[in-house]
Amino acid sequence: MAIPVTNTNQIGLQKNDYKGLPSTLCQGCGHNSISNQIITACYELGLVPEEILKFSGIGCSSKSPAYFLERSFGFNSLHGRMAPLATGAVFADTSLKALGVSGDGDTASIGMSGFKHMLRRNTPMVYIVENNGVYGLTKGQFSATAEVGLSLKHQGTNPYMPVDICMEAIISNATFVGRSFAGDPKQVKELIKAALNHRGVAVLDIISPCVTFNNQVNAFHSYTWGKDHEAPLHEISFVPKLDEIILADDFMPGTVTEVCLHDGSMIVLKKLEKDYDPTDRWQALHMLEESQRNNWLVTGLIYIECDTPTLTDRHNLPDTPLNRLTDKDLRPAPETLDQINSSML
Amino acid sequence: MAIPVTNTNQIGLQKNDYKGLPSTLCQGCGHNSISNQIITACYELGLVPEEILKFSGIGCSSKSPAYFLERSFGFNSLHGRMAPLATGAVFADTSLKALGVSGDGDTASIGMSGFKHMLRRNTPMVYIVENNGVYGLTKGQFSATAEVGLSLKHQGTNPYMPVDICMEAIISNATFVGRSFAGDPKQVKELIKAALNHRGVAVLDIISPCVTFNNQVNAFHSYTWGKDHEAPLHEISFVPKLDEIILADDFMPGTVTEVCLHDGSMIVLKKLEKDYDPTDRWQALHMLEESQRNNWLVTGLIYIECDTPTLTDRHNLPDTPLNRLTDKDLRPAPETLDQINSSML
Amino acid sequence: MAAQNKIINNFSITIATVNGSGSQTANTTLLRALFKMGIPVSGKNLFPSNIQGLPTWYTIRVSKDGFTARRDEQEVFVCMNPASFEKDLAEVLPGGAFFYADHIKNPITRTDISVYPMPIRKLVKTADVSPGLRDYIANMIYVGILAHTLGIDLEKIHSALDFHFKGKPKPIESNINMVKAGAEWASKNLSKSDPYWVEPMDKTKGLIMADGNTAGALGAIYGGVQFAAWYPITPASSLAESLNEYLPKLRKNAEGKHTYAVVQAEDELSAIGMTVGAGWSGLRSMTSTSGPGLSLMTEYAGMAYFAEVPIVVWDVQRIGPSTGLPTRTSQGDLTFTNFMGHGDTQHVILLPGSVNECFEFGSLALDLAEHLQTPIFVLSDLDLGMNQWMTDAFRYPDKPLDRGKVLWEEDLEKIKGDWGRYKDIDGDGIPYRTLVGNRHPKSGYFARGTGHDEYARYSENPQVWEANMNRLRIKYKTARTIVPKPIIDSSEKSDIGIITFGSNEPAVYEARTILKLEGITTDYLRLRAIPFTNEVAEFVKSHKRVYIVETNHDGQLNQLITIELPGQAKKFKSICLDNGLSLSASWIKEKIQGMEAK
Amino acid sequence: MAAQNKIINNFSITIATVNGSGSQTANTTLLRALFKMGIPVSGKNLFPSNIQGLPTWYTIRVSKDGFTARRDEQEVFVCMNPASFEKDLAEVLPGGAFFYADHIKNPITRTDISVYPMPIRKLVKTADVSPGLRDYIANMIYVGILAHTLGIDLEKIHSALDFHFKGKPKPIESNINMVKAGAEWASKNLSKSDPYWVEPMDKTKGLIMADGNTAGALGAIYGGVQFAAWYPITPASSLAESLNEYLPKLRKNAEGKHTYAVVQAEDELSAIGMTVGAGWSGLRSMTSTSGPGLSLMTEYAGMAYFAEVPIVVWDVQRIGPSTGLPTRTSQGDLTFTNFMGHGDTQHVILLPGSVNECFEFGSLALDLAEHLQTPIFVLSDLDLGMNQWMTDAFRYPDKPLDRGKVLWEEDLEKIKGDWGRYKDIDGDGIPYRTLVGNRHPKSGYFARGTGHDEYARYSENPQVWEANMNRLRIKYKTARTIVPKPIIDSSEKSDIGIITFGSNEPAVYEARTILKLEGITTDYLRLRAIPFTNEVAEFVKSHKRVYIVETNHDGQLNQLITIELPGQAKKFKSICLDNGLSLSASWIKEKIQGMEAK
Ligand SMILES: Cc1ncc(C[n+]2csc(CCOP(=O)(O)OP(=O)(O)O)c2C)c(N)n1
Ligand SMILES: Cc1ncc(C[n+]2csc(CCOP(=O)(O)OP(=O)(O)O)c2C)c(N)n1
Ligand code: SF4
Ligand code: SF4
Ligand SMILES: [Mg+2]
Ligand SMILES: [Mg+2]
Repeated sequence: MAIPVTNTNQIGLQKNDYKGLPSTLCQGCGHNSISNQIITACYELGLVPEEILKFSGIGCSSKSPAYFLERSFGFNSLHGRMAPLATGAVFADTSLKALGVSGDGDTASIGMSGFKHMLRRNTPMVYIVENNGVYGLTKGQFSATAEVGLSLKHQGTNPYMPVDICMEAIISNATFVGRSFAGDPKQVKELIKAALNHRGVAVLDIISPCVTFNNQVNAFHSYTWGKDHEAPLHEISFVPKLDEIILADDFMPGTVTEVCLHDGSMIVLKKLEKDYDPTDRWQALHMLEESQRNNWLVTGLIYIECDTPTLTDRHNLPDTPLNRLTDKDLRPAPETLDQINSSML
Repeated sequence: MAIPVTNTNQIGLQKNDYKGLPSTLCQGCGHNSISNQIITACYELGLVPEEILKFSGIGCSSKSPAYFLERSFGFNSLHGRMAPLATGAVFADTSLKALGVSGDGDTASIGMSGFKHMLRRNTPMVYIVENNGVYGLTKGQFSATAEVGLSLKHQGTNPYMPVDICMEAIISNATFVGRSFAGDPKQVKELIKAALNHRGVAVLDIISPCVTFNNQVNAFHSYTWGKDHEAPLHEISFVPKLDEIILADDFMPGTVTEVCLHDGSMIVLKKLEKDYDPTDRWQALHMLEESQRNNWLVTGLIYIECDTPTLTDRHNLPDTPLNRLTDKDLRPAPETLDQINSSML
Repeated sequence: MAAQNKIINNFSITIATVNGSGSQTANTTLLRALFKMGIPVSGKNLFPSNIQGLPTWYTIRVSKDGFTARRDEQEVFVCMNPASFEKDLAEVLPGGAFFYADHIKNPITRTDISVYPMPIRKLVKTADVSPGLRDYIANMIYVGILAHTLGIDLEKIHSALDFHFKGKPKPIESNINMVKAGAEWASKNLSKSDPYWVEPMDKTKGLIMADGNTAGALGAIYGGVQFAAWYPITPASSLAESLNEYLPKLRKNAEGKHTYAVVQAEDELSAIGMTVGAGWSGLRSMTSTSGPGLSLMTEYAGMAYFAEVPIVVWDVQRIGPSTGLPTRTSQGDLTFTNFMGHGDTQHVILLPGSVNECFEFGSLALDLAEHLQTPIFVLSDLDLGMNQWMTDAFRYPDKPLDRGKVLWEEDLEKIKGDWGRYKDIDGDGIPYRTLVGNRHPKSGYFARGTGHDEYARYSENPQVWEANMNRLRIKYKTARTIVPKPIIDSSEKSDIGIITFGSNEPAVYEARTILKLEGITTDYLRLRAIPFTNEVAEFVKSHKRVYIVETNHDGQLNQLITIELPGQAKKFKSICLDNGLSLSASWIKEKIQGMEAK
Repeated sequence: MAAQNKIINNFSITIATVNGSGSQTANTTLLRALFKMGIPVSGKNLFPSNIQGLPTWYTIRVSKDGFTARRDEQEVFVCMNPASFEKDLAEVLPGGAFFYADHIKNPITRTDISVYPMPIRKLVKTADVSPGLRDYIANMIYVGILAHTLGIDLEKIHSALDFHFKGKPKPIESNINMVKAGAEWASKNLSKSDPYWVEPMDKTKGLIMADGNTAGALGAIYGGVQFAAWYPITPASSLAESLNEYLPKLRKNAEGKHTYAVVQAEDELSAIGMTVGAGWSGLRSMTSTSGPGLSLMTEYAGMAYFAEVPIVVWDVQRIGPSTGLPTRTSQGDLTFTNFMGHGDTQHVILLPGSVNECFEFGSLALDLAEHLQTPIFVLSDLDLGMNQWMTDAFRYPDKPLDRGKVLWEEDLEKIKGDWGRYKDIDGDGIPYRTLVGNRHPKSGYFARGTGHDEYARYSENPQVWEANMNRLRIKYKTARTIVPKPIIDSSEKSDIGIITFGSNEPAVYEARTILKLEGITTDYLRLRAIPFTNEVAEFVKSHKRVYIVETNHDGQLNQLITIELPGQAKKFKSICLDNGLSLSASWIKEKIQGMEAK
C-alpha cells in the first residue's frame, strides 16, 4: 500500500491544521475564497495556529473566521464592534497576531467610528474588510460602500457616494493599507502575508462580490431571469449556486482589467504599477483620488509606514504576557497601601 | 427726552431678537465668541428666528445654542448624536434652516459615525464644530482632534495624530467645508452667513480655544503659575477669567499668522488665497494635506459644491410642510385598504 | 383506505429543504391553496441564520377546528434535504406519511409509516427550464405530489400561484406545469397508504393571510406615519421594507409628492436618533428593530422619554441574550423594555397578539405616542412578524388621527403666547407642545435631556426635578386609562385564570380547550399593553390561581405583574419556555395540569 | 457668650461661592483641618454642570456623634456669591451665623442670626499675589475668619494645606498667609455673637478621608486590575483618572514595565468593547461610567453576560433619566442594570455603602467577575464617589486574587485536551475557560454572542439553547452564595425592618437613632449585592413591616425585592426620594414615623 505523501510546512503542520469548519456561506461567495487565502497564507508563513487571534463582527463576512484556523482562539463579536474588542484583546499577549474579518456594513456603516479610532491608535492587527457593497446576511440592503447609482431590486437606487475604506484608512493614519479582489487569489494571499508581517494595523479592503444580493435589476443574466420568476417578496428564497469569480492569471501590475460580476455588472480593477512607492502617504491619497475619478478600483499595497509605534508598544508592557502575570506582579506590596492610607489622614 | 435710536434689520428686528440667555461658559471661551457671530450673522441676514432650528450634542460647545436665538426652536440632544437628530428633524418643514453646534469630542470622538454618515446624505444644515482639542465640560481630557504631542496636566502627552474635521468632511462628500478661528470674528461671521445660504450640509470647523483646560504644562504664562499653586487633584477648581483672543484686523487672505493662546502655546493660521478655487474637491484635499505637512491651520472656505441634491430634496416632499399635513393627506382612502385585503386572500 | 379511517383536515405537514433552494414559494403556495379551500391553516418557517445551504423546515398545520398554534407532532413529512433526512424520518408520527426526494439514498428505517419516494430529479429534467433554475422549480413537484395525495384542489394551487406571482403569466405557467407533472406522476405511480386528507370547508371566509410585519407597516401607513428610520435586522427588516413597498403606492398626494420619508440609517443609534428628531419636529415617527438594535437604542429611548418626544419603536423580538438566534422567536425583551434607560423610566408597551392587531397597533401606537408624548414600544416577535397567519381582514380606522396637544400659531395667539412646554394644564400629566415651523414668536423652546422646569428651562433645582418626575408619573397613570384593555374571557367562572400576551394567544386558546376536555376549566386574560389597566387587577383578584404563560426564560411578565400587584403576588404561577420555538398547546396543558395536580 | 450656650461640634457650615473660583481648596482645607482635630466631619459639594461662573455650595457637617449624612439645616453660612446671596441668607437657621464678603451690597433682611461682613477684597489687596490669582486666594481669607470664629486650630489648617499641596512650600506659604490674615482680621474686628464652636476630640483615629472614586480605583489596583478602558463622564471620570494617577506609581515591575494598560476610548460603546476584549483574553478588566454611558454599554453588557466574559463595570450614578443633572446624585440605575440587555439577563450587582467598601469592592468585583465569568456591575453614586468622606483606613486584601477556572497548557495536558468551554463540570454553572496565548492545540475556541453548545459551537438546537440558559441560572444561584452578604443589625428585635443600600447608610443610621429616641426601634439591613443572599429573605421573614429606603423615584430596590420575595410582598413599604440630593435623616424619620402612625 502506498504511503500517502503529506505536505507539511516549515513548522511541520499540514494545510489541514489551518482549516476551519465547512463554510455555510453561499456557494460562489467571495468571502469563501478569502478564507482559503487566509488558510494558505498562514500555512505558507508557517504560523502557529494558537498564535493567531481571530476576530469578527456580525455578517456573512464575520461568520467566515469559523471557516479557517479552527485551532485558533477567536471571537465573533457584535455588529460593528470588532475594533474595540480586538483592541482590548491584543494587550493580553503581544506575541500573538490578531486577524480580523469584517464586512463593509460592519465596518463602514455601523462600525465607522470604532474602525476609524482603532486606526488612529495603530492597534496591531490585520483588519480585512470583505467588501460587497451590501448587507449580505440581512438580505441585500445597501451598505455604505455601495456604489452610487447601484440599483437593486427591493432596494431602489443608491444615491450616495460610497465610503472608500482605503481613503478613510489613510486619513485616519493607518500604517498599512491594501486593496484587492477576492477573485485574485494570488494577490489576496500575498497581501495577507504582508499584512500578517506588518507591525501595526494593516487594513485590507477586499472586494468580495455577494453573488446573491448584489445583483442589478436590469442585467440580462439568466440568474436575474430566475429572480423574475421569484416572487417580489421580502424573503428571497432562492439562491442559485454559482461559481466563484477568479481572474485570469495575467492580471499584471500596472494594468487594468474589467471583471464581469454574476449579475452582468462590471467593475474595473487596476493593479498598482511595479514601481509604485507605497511609503508616501500623500501620493497614496492622490492615487486613490485619481482612481476614484477614473472609476477604477486600484489593487495592491497602497500605503505602508513602519515606524509608528503600535498601540501596545506605547504601553510599555513587560515581556511576560500580561495575561500570565501572577498575584506577585499584580498586587502592590502592603507598605504601599500604608503609605496611601497615611497620605489620606 | 431723546428717543433712543434702535437699529433694526431688513425684517424690522433688533439684534436683541437674536440673542439668547446669558452664557454660562467660562469667560474668554472661544465658544462665546462664535455665539456672538451667529447672532450677528442671523441679524445681518435678516433671518426670522422662528425659521431657524438649533441643534447640539453635549459639551460646553453644545450648551451654546442656549446663548443665541432664544426665539428659535432648539434641541440639545445627546453626546455625539446631534447628526441623526437633526437629520430626522429637517424633514418636518423644509422652509426652515437648521444650525447645529457641536464640539470636537462630540463630533470627532463619540459622534464620528453619525457625523460622517450625515455628510454622505447631504443633510441640509449648518454644522459648526467648536474645536478645542479637549473635552471641556468633563474637564480637559484629550479629544480626537487634540494635536499630536500636546501635553496636558493630568492627561499626559497625546500620542495620536488629530482627526482633521475638514478632511473627514471632504472625503465624506460634504458639499460645503470651511475652517476658521474663533478669534477672527469677521471671518467666522462671513463663513456662517455663507453656510446659512448653502443648500446642503455646511461644515464649519472653528478652532475655539478652551482657556481653561487646553493649556500646556511647560508654558510660562502666569496662568500656569496659578495652576501650579493649585492641588494636582482631579477637580480643577480655579478658573481664571481671561479675555477672548481676538486677531488683529490685518489678517489678510493668503497670509500666515501666529496666534499665542492663553497658555503660551502657538497655533499657525493661514488664510486661503483670494484666488483659491473652492469648487475643486481634489484641490481642496491637496491643500489640506499640504497645510497638515506645514503645520498650518488653513482658514477660509475650503470647498463648496452646489449641485448635489440635499437629503430632503431626494424625498420628493410636498410644498406644505410635512408636519402641517392633516388626516386627509396622511390616511389613504378606504378603498385602498379593501384592495389590500383582497390581495391577501 | 376505508373512509372511516380517514383523518381529514387535522394534521401537520412539514417540509424539510435546504435554505436558498427556493422552497418558500412552494410552501406558501401550499399554505395558500389550503386556505383558499376554506380550511384553517397556519404556516411556520424554521430557518437558519444564513443565506444558503443549511436545513430549513416549513410546517403547515391544517386544523378543521381553527387551531393555529405550533404542534410538536408532524403527521406528513416532505424531505428534500439529505442532511436532515435521518432526523426528519425519525420525527414523523407513527402512522404518518413520509415523502422524500428519491435521490437521497439513506436507508428507510421505519415500517410504521407510509413512505413515498419522489422522483424529483427525473421529473425536473422533463421540464423546460434552464439548468440553473431546476433546483428551484423542483419544489413545485412536491407541491403537485402532495396535492394529489392529500386531495388539494389544483385550481386553488393555480390561484395561489397567481397570487404569488401577481398574475404574471410566465412564472405562473412554468410553476403550475411542474405542479401538474408532480400530480400526474403521483396519480399514476403512488398508492396512498396513509390516512391524511384535506376536504374543502368554509372556515376562512372574511379572513386574509398575512404576516405581522406587513400588517404593522400597513397599520402605520393608515395611521399616517410620516417618518421612519431603520437599520436592517432579522426578524424586523421586513417591517421597514413593507413601508418601502407600500408607502409609494399609498401615500403619494395628488401632485405625486410623498407625504412621508423613510431613511435607512447607518445603525440603530442613528435610526432612533432620526426618529426622535422627526417626532420632536411634529412628524408621526417610528423605527423598527430587534434585540441587538433595541439595546443600542437605550440612550435615545431614555431621552425621548424624558424630553417627552412621541416616537414609536417596533421590537420584533428574536431570542436573546446578545446576538442569540437571529431566526428564532421569543418574548424576552419585556422587562428590559419596561425599564429601558438609566434613571427612573417607565415605558408604555403595546403587545399585539395577532396579525390583525399588528395592523391596529401600527396606527394606535402613533396615536398614543402623540397623545402621551412619549415613546411607545410595540413588542411583536418573529413568529408573529415573519410567519403567515390567517387573520381578520384589516379594518379601516374609525377614528381620526390623534395628534395630541399641539399649539399652532392661532392657538398661541389665543392664549397670548402664555404657555410652558412642560406645564400640566389639564391635570393628566400631558403638557402642550409646539412644533417647528410655528412662526409665533413665543412658540420656540429648547428641548433637552437635562433637568428642566415647566418652561423647558434648564434647572438644577431639586423641587423642579421632583415636580417634573411626579408629573411624568401622572402621565403614566393617564396612560393606564387609554392603552388597549386586555381581552378577557371569564365565562368559565373558574378559580383558575390564565394570563398571557402576544403570539402565545393561539397556543393558550388551544390549551384551554384541551384542558376543559380533561375537566379543567380556565378563565383567560390576554394582556395588550403595559401599563396595566384596572381590568388586570380585577381579573387577578377574582381568581385563586393565576398562571402567567410566556415565551421567555425568566417569566418576565410574571415579574412585572408581581411589581404591579404585590398584594396578589402569591397567586402567580409562572409558566415559561424559551427555546426559540413558539409554545405548543400540549406543553402548556401539561404544565398547568401538572401544577394543578400538586 | 456664656459657655452653657455654646453649641460645640454639632452644626453645619455651608460655603456659597461661584464655581471656578477655586474655593474647593479652601473648603477641603477646612474639612481636613476639622478632621485632623479629631472631630467627625463630612463634606458635600453641590456644584453646577458647567465650568465657571455659576453658584456652588459646599457643606461641612461637624458632628460630635459621628453623623455624616446630609442635613437640611445649616447653622453657619459663608456667602461669597452675590448671585445666591438672597437665597443663602434665607436659609440660615435662626440663631445661626452668616458670614459674607462685604463687597456684596445686598440688604441684610434678618435679625435672628449673627451677621458678619468680611472685608475680603481689602485683605486680598494686601497680599503679595499676582492680580490673576486674587480671586483664588481670596477663599483662604474666609478660612482664616472661620477658623478664628469657630475655634479651628491654625496648626491643623497648616497641615491640611501641607497635605493638599503635597508639601510644596511655595503654595503652602502663600495660602497660609492669607488664612492668617483672615484670622488676624477676625480676632481684631469680629465680635462673635453666635453659639457655634469646635473643640478637639479624638474621634477620627484610624480613619482616613477619601472619596469613593479614588477608593474604587485603588481597590482595583490592589485587586490586580490589568486593563481599563473608559470615556470621560461626570461623576465617574475621577475613577479612571485615579487609575491613571496611581497605576504608574504602584504597578511598575522591577524593570519599570507596566503591569496594566489604561485606554481612553472614543465612546462608551468602545470602552466596554475593549473591556470585553481584554476580559476575554484573560486580563482583569474594567470600565467606569455613569448613566448615559451605561445606557450605551447595553449591547456589549448583554454579550459579556451571554459569552460569559469577566468584566467589571463601575456605574457612578447621577440623576436621570437621560442627561438629567450630571452633577447630582441618585440611585436610579438599579432596575435598569438588573435587566440590562435584550433577552433574559440577570446581572450581578455590587452596592458599596462607604468609601472603604468602594476600595474593598474595587478588588472583589474583579475576583467575582473572574470567578463567575460574568460582568459585575458596581453601583456607586456621585455622593459616594466624588465627595470626601471619613472612612476606615484601606485594608490590604487578605486573600489571593481569585482568577477563576482557567485551564493553561499543563491543565489541558492533564485532561488530554478534553474540555468544553461551556461545560458545567462542577455543578455550579461555572464552566472552565482557556486564555489566548495558550499553546495547547486544543485550547482554542470561538467565542460568540450567538447560541452555542457546551463546546462553544454554534447551535440553533432548542434543547441546546435551553440547557445553556438553565446553566446560566445555576451560575446565578452560585452567585447568590458568594456575593457579599448584607450588613444586618437586628439587635433591636423590632417588628420593623429597614432595608437600604449604598450611600444611604449614614442617613438611615442617623434616622434610626432619632427614631429610637422617639420610641420607634428598628432593625436594619444594608444590602450589598444582587442577587439577594438568603439573609435578605430571613430578615424580611422575621419582620412585620419592612421599609425600603432608597434614592430614586420609583423605589427600584423595592421592585426587585418584590420580584424576589413575592410571598412577602405585602410587608414592603417603599420610601424613596430622588431630587438630586442625598437623603437626610430627618426626612427618613418623618416618613417612617408618618407611616407607622397610620
Ligand atoms: C446591532 C445590530 N444591528 C443589526 C444587526 C443585523 N445584521 C446582521 S449582519 C448585518 C449586515 C452585515 O453586512 P456586512 O457587514 O456588509 O456583511 P456581509 O453579510 O455583507 O458580508 C446586519 C445589519 C445586528 N446583528 N446587530
Ligand atoms: C454618552 C455620554 N458620555 C459621556 C458624556 C460626558 N460628556 C459630557 S460633555 C463631554 C465632552 C465634550 O467635549 P466636546 O464635544 O469637545 O465639547 P467642549 O466641552 O470641549 O466644548 C463628555 C465626554 C455624556 N454626556 N454622554
Ligand atoms: S448572501 Fe452574499 S455575502 Fe452572504 S454568503 Fe451569500 S453571497 Fe456571500
Ligand atoms: S471649560 Fe473650556 S470649553 Fe468649556 S466653557 Fe470653559 S473655556 Fe470653554
Ligand atoms: Mg457586506
Ligand atoms: Mg472640545
